[in-house]
Amino acid sequence: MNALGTLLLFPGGLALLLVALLAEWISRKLLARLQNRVGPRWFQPLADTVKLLAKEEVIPEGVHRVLFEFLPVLSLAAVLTAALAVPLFGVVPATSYAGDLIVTVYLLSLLTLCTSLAGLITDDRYAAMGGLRVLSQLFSYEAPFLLALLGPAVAAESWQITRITAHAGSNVWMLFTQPVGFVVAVIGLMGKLELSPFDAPEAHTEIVAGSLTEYSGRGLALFRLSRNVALVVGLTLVAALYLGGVSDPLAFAVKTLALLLVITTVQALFARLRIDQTIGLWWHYGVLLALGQWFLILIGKGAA
Amino acid sequence: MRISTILGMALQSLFRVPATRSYPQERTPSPERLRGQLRWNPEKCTGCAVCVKDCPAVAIELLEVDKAAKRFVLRYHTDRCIFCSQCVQSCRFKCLSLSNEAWELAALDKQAFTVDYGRDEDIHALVEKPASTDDPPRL
Amino acid sequence: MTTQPDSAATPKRFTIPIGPQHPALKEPGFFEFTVEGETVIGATLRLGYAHRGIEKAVVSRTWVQNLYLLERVCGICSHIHSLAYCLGVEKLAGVTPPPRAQAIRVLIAELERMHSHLLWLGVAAHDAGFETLFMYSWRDRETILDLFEQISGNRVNHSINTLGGVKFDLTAEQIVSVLKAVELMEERARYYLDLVRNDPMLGQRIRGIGTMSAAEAHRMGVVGPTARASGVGRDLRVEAPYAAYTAIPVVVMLETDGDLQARFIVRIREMFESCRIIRVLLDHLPEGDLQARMPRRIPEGETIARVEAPRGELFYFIKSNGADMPERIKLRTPTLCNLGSVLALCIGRQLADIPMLLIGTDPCFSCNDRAVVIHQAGNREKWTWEQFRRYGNEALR
Amino acid sequence: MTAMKIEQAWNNALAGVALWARTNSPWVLHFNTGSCNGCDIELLAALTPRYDAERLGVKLQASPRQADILICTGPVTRQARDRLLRIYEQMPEPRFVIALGSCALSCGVFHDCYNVVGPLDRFIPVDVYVPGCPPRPEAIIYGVIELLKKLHPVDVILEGGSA
Repeated sequence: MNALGTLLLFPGGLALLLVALLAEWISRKLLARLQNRVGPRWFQPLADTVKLLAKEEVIPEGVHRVLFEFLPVLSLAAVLTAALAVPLFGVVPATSYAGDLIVTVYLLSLLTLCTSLAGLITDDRYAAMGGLRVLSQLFSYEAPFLLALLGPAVAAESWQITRITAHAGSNVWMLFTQPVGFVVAVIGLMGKLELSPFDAPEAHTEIVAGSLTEYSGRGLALFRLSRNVALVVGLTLVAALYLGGVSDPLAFAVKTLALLLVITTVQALFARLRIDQTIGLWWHYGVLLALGQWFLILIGKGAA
Repeated sequence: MRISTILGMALQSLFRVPATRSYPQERTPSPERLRGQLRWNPEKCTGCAVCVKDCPAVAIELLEVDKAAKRFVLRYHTDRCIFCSQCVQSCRFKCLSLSNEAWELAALDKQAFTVDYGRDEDIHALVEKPASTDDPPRL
Repeated sequence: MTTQPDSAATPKRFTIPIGPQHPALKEPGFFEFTVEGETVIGATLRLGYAHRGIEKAVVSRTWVQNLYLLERVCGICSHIHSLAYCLGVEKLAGVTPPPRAQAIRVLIAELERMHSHLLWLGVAAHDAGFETLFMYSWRDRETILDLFEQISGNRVNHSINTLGGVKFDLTAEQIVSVLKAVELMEERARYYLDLVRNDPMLGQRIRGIGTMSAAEAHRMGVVGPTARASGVGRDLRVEAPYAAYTAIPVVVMLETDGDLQARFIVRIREMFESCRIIRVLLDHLPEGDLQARMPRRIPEGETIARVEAPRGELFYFIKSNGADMPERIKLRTPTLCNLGSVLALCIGRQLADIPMLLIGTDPCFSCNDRAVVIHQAGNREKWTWEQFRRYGNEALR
Repeated sequence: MTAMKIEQAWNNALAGVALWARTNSPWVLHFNTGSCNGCDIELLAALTPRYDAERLGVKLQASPRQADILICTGPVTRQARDRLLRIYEQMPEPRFVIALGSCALSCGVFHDCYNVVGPLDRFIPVDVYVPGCPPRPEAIIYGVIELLKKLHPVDVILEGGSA
């Protein structure tokens, strides 16, 4: 019963979904305020989601029906599963096993793959173009993001999130010991979630709504939800690894929120990068920086 | 080189009151010259119909009740009107004006847009003539 | 996945339609770009979605009614269209509008230029995915729209022109608020100029993109700020001054880089010039009447009127046969001259650059969608660049 | 019997929630059927800081599939008609249409133009008409609120939105 509660209510399931919606609202509201306007009301993401759920789902012609309906569900399931191993709200995660860091990162990537596939299975050209862009972006940010998360893992000499956070909690914040890794991780997370300025895969002015162009109603709601959940999971992960562990839930919530605010502010400040510029940025700087950091940590380890 | 040139302005905005006017909770008074819905004063109208001739959108019809007594009804089609104020310019007797208050004109039904101006008894005399909802008459 | 019929040979080739309903275009144009991966290798344009048949309609409306019809050729440059028409008709009728009217016309034209450039800056930023800049420039644009609403009573289609003069006078209060707005605009323009020159991320999207040399600009016959960004100093306010411009010399803003960034800079620098013109105008605002008497029938004859719209040269040909309706009005709008350059420039560029290139010329489809016959026995006719250019040239002759 | 009652109550509650969500999240698709730009820029201006329609939940969508409200500007031209119908068909139910500006209402100044085939409501059902040439952004917001009132007559949720 207790396990079921953990999965369905807190910290997984319902609470996570609500916090995900809250995160979207905070992000949109802050963005609006940075743009000198009022912004949405607090229940806006909830209303959007419920409305989409209640809306007619159009299944376009020439699309694999089962896949079309299954992909959004799969992506939500993937990010919810990813949440299991992450110390959400500073609570001890539901599961913990050796190597769960890698599994979590790849479960988050499953969302991206589903998004891409969702674009590629439809007949729509914008969606196909969006799907291709999602894939190319996936290939570009995946490596540096993982490398950036591996920094703390190496420092803690473990692949298990709980162990790394424990290590992070008992040492100096890794934000200070591995600043490059932190920056790469934050930007990698933004790339992963296709947040501006890395939103070329869904650039409205070029390819309409990217790979989700053909989605209406339920499918769109689920994709949006899973992206919000992925945002919360990713923020939790980065905050836990880089901002000094999860010892105090309240302090941890504040740290996560601060990270969300930073990410949102970055979104407001830049023009969108072209897809080739995104990829160039990653492979030119992201990977090299992350690798350099990694070597430094190894050398530091060896010296100690 | 700066990373972002807009950062300062964005942070300033964050701590400033938003530029938003929260219509409909608060209504800012509309400017004096705002060109809203047309108003007609039947007292001075001579029925010269220059307004009808000059209207570029065929939004005005001048219906005769009794021509000799200079009794007219002005049928105004808000949905056709382009609020250009040419009729106001053309009217030599200053019978026409554009209200600066009536600009919230949205309606669920097009019927609401046909307005008859004039003395009540004149409008009653015209009741049997239904308002046309067709396209503007051909020129 | 839609590919071209011979997809076996070129499996990666797509055609990407942009328009007629597309977020990059607020108007229904229709472009078809053939892309290989992300690179554009071909482009076709189809106009006509907003074609309403205005040139045909003007001949069955009176001179007065046409004023409002032509004002609505384009909502963004509404004043300049009616100004060109008024100048032409007044020339035909041999009527000179009073000096105060001429000054007010120029004042509104310059305010409109600023509002148009700010609007364009916002739309360009929006297309570059720079929402914050879009929001700021549109917020600042409201200042000018407020002025329009105060002076004329409408934010977009001001209808301030009438045949023989202007309809609305400036009160002392309004002059003060115009001057205040001008001050604000100058400050904001300085900020935006710094921004488009120095913002690194925006720079990546606009620097060196869509470069057009002066020779190319000549060859393609581009006009307005697009030409001036390539170092071609075409500006009718200088070449053929009209209304109050005869008394106020205008400085042409020139940039030589010819890329998108230069087009940004030219437009923002023009805002300073507009501010200066407005100050000079208001310092020497003549007193007197607003309207000269106009006959209802315009004497027989034909004339041309050329004005500098925010987007470039706007051309009107007006022919009267002495009746109360024109016999023929032909208009050529700046967008038509500029659109051809987009099709030429986009070949070999990234798909992501296309909306930017397109917006770089400040296109306005409602202006130029008026000449193309589209449906011919079920076949869609598409114009090649050559045909397009020929059409533009024919209109000039 | 009670089971049926409970089911009915449940369904009513669900419908209520859906209605609440719908009135609070009007996503908008804009299509220009031949307008002069005036209404288009005013519609866009309604989303910018001065008017900020996002405080009512209005969001401009790019894909017809994701929109609830189709806002059309301009008289319907011959070429745009087919596109208009196609876009309307592409929108999922429930969908609503707002005709914006005098041209969309009655062709306005473009009546009798040979390439204009008629006002919007000749081709698709229109829920709200917003006259004006162009309507002010506030008048556009008023039109959207009229539509929301039609959907949810009791009280349209307009609290918040100021802070």
